[in-house]
Amino acid sequence: MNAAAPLLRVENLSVEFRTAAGITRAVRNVSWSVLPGQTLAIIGESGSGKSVSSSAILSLLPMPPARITSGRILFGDMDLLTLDASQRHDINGKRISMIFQDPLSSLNPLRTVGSQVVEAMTTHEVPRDQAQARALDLLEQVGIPNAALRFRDYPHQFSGGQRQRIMIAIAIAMGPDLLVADEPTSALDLTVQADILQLLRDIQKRTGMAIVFITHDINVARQFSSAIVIMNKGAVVEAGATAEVLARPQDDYARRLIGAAPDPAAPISAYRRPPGRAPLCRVANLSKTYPARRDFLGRRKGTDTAALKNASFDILPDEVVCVVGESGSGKSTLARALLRLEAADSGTVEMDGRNLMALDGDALRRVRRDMQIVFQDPTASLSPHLTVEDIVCEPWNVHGDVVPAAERRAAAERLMELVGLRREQIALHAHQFSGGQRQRIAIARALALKPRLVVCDEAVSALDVSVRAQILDLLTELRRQMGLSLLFITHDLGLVRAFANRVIVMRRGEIVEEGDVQDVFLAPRHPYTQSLLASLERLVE
Amino acid sequence: MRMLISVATAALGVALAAAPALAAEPGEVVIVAPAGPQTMDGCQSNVSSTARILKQNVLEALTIVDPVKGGAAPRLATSWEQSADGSWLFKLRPGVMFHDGTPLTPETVVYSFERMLDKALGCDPFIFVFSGVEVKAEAVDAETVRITTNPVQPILPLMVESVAIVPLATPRNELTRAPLGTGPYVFTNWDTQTSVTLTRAPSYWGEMPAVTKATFIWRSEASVRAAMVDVGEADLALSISEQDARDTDLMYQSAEMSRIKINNDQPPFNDVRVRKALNYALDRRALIGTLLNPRITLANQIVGPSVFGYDPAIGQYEYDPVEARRLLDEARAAGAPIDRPIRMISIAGSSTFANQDEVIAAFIAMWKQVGLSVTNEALEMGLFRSSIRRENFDPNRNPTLVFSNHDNTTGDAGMSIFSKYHSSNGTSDLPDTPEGIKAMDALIESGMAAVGDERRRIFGEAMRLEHDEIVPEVWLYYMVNIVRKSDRINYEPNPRTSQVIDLATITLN
Amino acid sequence: MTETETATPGLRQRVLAGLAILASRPGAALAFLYLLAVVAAAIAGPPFFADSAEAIDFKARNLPPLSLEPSWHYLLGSDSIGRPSLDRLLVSARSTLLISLVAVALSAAAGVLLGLVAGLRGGFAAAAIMRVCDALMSFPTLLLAILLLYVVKSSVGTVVLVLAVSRLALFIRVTRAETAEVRGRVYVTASRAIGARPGWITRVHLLPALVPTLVTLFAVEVAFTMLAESSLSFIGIGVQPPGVSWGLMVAQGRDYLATQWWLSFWPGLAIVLTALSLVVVANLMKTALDPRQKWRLQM
Amino acid sequence: MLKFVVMRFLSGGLSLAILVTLIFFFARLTGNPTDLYVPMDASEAVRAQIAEQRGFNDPVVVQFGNFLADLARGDLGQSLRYARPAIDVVADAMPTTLTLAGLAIPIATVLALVIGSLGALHPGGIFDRIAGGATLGAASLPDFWLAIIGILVFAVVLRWLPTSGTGTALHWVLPVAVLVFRPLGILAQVVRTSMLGVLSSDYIRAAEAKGLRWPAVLVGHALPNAVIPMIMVVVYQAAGILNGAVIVEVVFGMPGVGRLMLDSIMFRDFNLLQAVVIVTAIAIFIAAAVADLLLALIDPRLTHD
Repeated sequence: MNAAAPLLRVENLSVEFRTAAGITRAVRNVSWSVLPGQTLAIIGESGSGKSVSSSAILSLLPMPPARITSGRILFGDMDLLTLDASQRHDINGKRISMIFQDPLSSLNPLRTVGSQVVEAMTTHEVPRDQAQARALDLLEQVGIPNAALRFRDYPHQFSGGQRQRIMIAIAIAMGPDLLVADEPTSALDLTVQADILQLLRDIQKRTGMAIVFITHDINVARQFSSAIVIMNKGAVVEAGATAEVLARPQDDYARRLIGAAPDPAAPISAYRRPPGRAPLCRVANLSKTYPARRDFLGRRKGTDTAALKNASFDILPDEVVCVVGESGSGKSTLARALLRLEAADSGTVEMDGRNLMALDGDALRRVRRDMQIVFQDPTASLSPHLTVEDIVCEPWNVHGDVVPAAERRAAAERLMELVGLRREQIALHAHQFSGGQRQRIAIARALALKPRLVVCDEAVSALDVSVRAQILDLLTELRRQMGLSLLFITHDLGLVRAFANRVIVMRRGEIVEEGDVQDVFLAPRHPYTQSLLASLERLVE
Repeated sequence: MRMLISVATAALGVALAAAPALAAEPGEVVIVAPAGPQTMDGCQSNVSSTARILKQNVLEALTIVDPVKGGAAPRLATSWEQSADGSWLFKLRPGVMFHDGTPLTPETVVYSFERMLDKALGCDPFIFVFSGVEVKAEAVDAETVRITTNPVQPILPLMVESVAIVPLATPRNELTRAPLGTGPYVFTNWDTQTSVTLTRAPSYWGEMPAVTKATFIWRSEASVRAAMVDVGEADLALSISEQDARDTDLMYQSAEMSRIKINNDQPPFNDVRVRKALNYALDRRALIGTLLNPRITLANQIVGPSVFGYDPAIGQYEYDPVEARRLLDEARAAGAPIDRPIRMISIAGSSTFANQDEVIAAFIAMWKQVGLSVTNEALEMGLFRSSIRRENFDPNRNPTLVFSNHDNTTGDAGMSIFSKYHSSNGTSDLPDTPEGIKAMDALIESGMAAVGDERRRIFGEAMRLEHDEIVPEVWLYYMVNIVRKSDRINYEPNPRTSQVIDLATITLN
Repeated sequence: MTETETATPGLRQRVLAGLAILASRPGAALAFLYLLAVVAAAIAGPPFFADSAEAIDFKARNLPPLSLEPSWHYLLGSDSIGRPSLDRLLVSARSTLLISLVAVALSAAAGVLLGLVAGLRGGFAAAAIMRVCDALMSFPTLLLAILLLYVVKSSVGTVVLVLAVSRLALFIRVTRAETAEVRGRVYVTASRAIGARPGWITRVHLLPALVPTLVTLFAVEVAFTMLAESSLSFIGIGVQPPGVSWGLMVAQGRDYLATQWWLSFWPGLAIVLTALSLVVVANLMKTALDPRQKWRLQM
Repeated sequence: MLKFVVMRFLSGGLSLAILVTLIFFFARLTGNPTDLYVPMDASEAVRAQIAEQRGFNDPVVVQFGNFLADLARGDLGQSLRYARPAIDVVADAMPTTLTLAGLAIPIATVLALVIGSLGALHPGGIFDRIAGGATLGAASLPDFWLAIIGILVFAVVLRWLPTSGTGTALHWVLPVAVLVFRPLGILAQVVRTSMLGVLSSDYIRAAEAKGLRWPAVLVGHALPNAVIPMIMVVVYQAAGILNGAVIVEVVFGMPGVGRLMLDSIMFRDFNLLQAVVIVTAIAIFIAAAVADLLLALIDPRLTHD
């Protein structure tokens, strides 16, 4: 710890959320501080309260239901919790600013990005013409190409990474002493993540502002911060210098959390595809184009988007095939086209030699039993109106001949146990489970028909690190028991390393590289694969 | 979008700019009526919303109906006589000028008759008064007009009251929206749907009226009309409802009578005893002073006392439930199906009485007392009008009563008797037997051809027969109307106030 | 969590739980009680009060409210032929409720069906339904009323049909919009991946998602239908005497507003309270029907 | 933008065609209007004469053909009752209706924005409960009741306002006030709901984090987003008034299209009815198109690909 006076001190902060459901103590007696120019990482899983204390700094907690029950937040000698509206106006955006996780929803969709940057300054009495000039300058600084031309564009016309850059431009507009970054890269692609972190680092070097960096990603914290605070269930469980804490965690939870983080040095699966085996599923020349919109005269506006171009690959029985790629690379389109949830333009998908694209009606329904899907967001993929029993039994209710009606409940209870849930929980609704448990339910539903291929579309991306590891373990275990093939779609390269047998790398709708995992990771042939792996290394160092 | 905004602003501007002064100058009056005019032509002389503005004020006819005694009185014609061939000679008033500066001549009278009685134009005088009559008007000399009719019309002087005399400048084949006449008031402005303004004609042939300018406006809610006089927005409000009336309001016996037609197409209404019982069962007097205006009187014939032909000698079916039950028992014994559910139809949303719903409920309750079960069914006007035509009677329908009213606008009972009791009319109520129908038709036709005391006697006889023997209806009341006036003016309403507001009879305080 | 807790609660427990919910919400409880009273009046009103409501008594004319003479029937006053307002109010509760309930039920049934077709099918059927929907929006209710008078020949049936048709477009639009939204949800895709047929998806996934919205809409529409019915009576094509309804009573009482204000005040108040109560209870129902929100009620 | 306009025109034109056809045939199903144009006392000869002359006896298909032929020439026919071109009669009535809608709807919208937003700022608070109950209660009042009571109180007892009619600006106060209540109650609910959603969104937190003062957050960021779901509801309400605020027109003696429509139906003045329906449908269609354009202007996501 440095001897300099802290820029900001959070002391004994407690926050409750009072809802009709009762009182949730979101933050309990939390204390931490950040020095001028320092980067502090606050680490924790969802529900740990890591965002609550930082929101309180800028008075962004929704009150009610939130209520601060104790503590102070000292900024210099000012208690930020006691400010009136005009004092608050002098702090927010000017001395302390903030960027958020989701850069799309943090920008007002109805206003040009330029006006939103300018506004951050005019509200602090910067004359409009000066503000405009500086806004342009800022946008260039954060790396928006053609900033002058794009000044009047709207948020939806920018990519995710660019939006976060705009948010950063807004945040640094008034040259704040402290930037609170709430999971600023979690929603972004790997390569973009690395760029944004680099940008923040550069700005910090130039301006000397302190950063409070809230994240769930231990690797990011490791390389980005000098001090770290680990939170669990609303309390600080461990704090100190980053290297120190990560190397020798004292607290049990902290140890577990750090242990669950993907290990960049984990051994790569030594899988070699056995030659000559008949594939379970053969995808050939699968293509899907989203046509450009047409204006009223039928003229095309913009170009057609080829979401999937001539994708061809095989999945052997009992194999884990991972599809990696960034957002927009066509990996989800591949999953949907393969399952005929969306009509492909051309190409074939053969399951056991039967072409899915030529099937219809009952024949198609029969084949569907063999191929199931687990979606990314378990909250969205489970109907809120049904009990877990109804959800798990839905496949049997649709395909009446699989399990006799009288035995469905018992069979569902067995499935619950198989995915690690208790059988009596079957009467509950999905919202009564945690995120990880919900994904287990979704997996149970996918397994109900004893499929031979399960497509996992970013099935663990939305989950906390420790939960993610559990779900992957579950999938590995189930695969062993049931002899499943998995088509595992993910943007997380680190995960693929330990889990996959085969890797397919996609970019702009095309498969750029395919091979056994060790070949792809150790000897990438395509430049894109190489750059992906390089980003991964930049992030974990 | 800009267009819409500009339209809206323009509309707003027009609406706000056109602000007639409400606080009237001395000599100006504002009259509020229940409904506004759709047209502004003497052609529509029977549409009260138009006629009450124009008749006698802007437009005058050769004669005028004496509002109290009935019968014809001189207006643009100073005198008239019938020739031996049945045609009539009308002497025109000298020195009368139209509002456009042209003089009243026999030619203008001929023109007016031709225009008003043109089939293609379908004017009210043609439809209401001269239907089935061939009319020919011709100039005899500079101040005399001969009007020949086929068949001969003994009451022609009364009938010509409906034909407004207009100058040659009035368009021949279409309705005008800027009427010209000879009356004491000049039509000045029709602010499409909000008001009509008349101003005093400086060169009127007769006595100069006191009111210099009259504005007619219209509101359909009676309570609003009443309130407008109270707050000084109007000087005269027509048709004030019973509940809003107070002692200072003016009441007058109108020419209207209310009745319930008994359609005798279905038993038991083909039994005259049942029809009489319907009359005896109603305690009409009990409603007077409670539900109905205290000055309302019992009706016993199709026209009221102010109409030529009214017979004061006809009796009343006084309330007698015992007699009603006796008649019904007799009828039942003779096989009449007294227990059949009876349907009464009325016009939805119209109110012959201020509280018509309650009056009907009271009648139904009284019939129930003697064992008749009647339900009321309010029909939309178009449906009502087609339902009451004999040709549309459904052979399987329930015995039917028709709640209705009748207004004699001519001052002569002939029009009423012919349309209500003669078999040539599709809605008339007829005697039970073909012989009875033939006899009644003959009686009516002889009355229509007669004049003077003979005419009065025959009409009286017809109405007495209807009342005492045929009993085709339940006679209810001669109606009373209420108007409210401000303290600024003096006005005595008369039986024709509903149809005509004679501005000349208004004086100012 | 034990077996007993997860077992489906019996009717008794459900009723008790419901009462507990209401007990903690005085506003909702009042609304609920009021609606219960209206329903009770609709059931018991006509058999018990039909005669007294129509009894003409000239001695008891125009009594103001709070008259206990000649009897408690006159608590809310009487009209110009001595019919007690209270009894008339109770008796007309049935027809008022029936008219608006049946009208909105018809409208909802047809609207939801068409909306589902438009939302699920897309293409020509959807386009046709939506264009007719637009046309309905500008179709004069009055013309419909008069037209139906020719076809149906009964004023109550006509009123019901007119009201039903006039609200149809709204139900179609809401259902279609919701359907299109729910159809894109991931759990519906999941169901398709299982191989579920459209009928199954509609029944198991679409309808439960639609119900909370539709329940609220239904309640609000019932309230507004009562008002619309009263407006129809005002212009003379609504319920006609001897039929009764609150709307008709308000319309009939309009001529007496300056003198016997209570004639239209009480039925007007009854309509306003019904509308408010329906909205309050509908909001409660909406919460109760959504498993994710239900816990809010169990506090 | 142009695409919007053209698509609106095509679908609007289609709806209009459906509507006019429906109206034409439905209107003629309501019976032969002859009875309404001759007195009940008229002789049979006169009845026949009038029916023939007004074309009531032609087969409906022939009438429809004539109607379409006239329509193609831009002629909507003569009004039977007013004995002048139907379109002129409608044109006379349109300003009143447009003014009523043009005043009532913006007022209701602004009030709803204020009340709904204030309610959403403190959901469940005193203001939210009272304002919510009051607007809903006011919206549940029968409008003719409100109108007559308004006249009795403000014109007769207090004498602040004229009873009825048109003329000065004061004449418009009561009718517009009566027309405001229903849309207000509905719109306030819509605004409250959407405002609640908007206020919990990230860009509002981001705006606060920038240091924007509350009024700026509310006006610059929350309101425009909260307005979007409200616009179509506004059009629905405006359509209601354009289609005829019959009650207000009748009670206050305002010569608008609502009364015209009522009368034209009551008196089977078919040409007038068709003209009224066509003109109001076009007005509603324009209102809906304007709303779409407005939406496209507010929300850039709709116009950029």
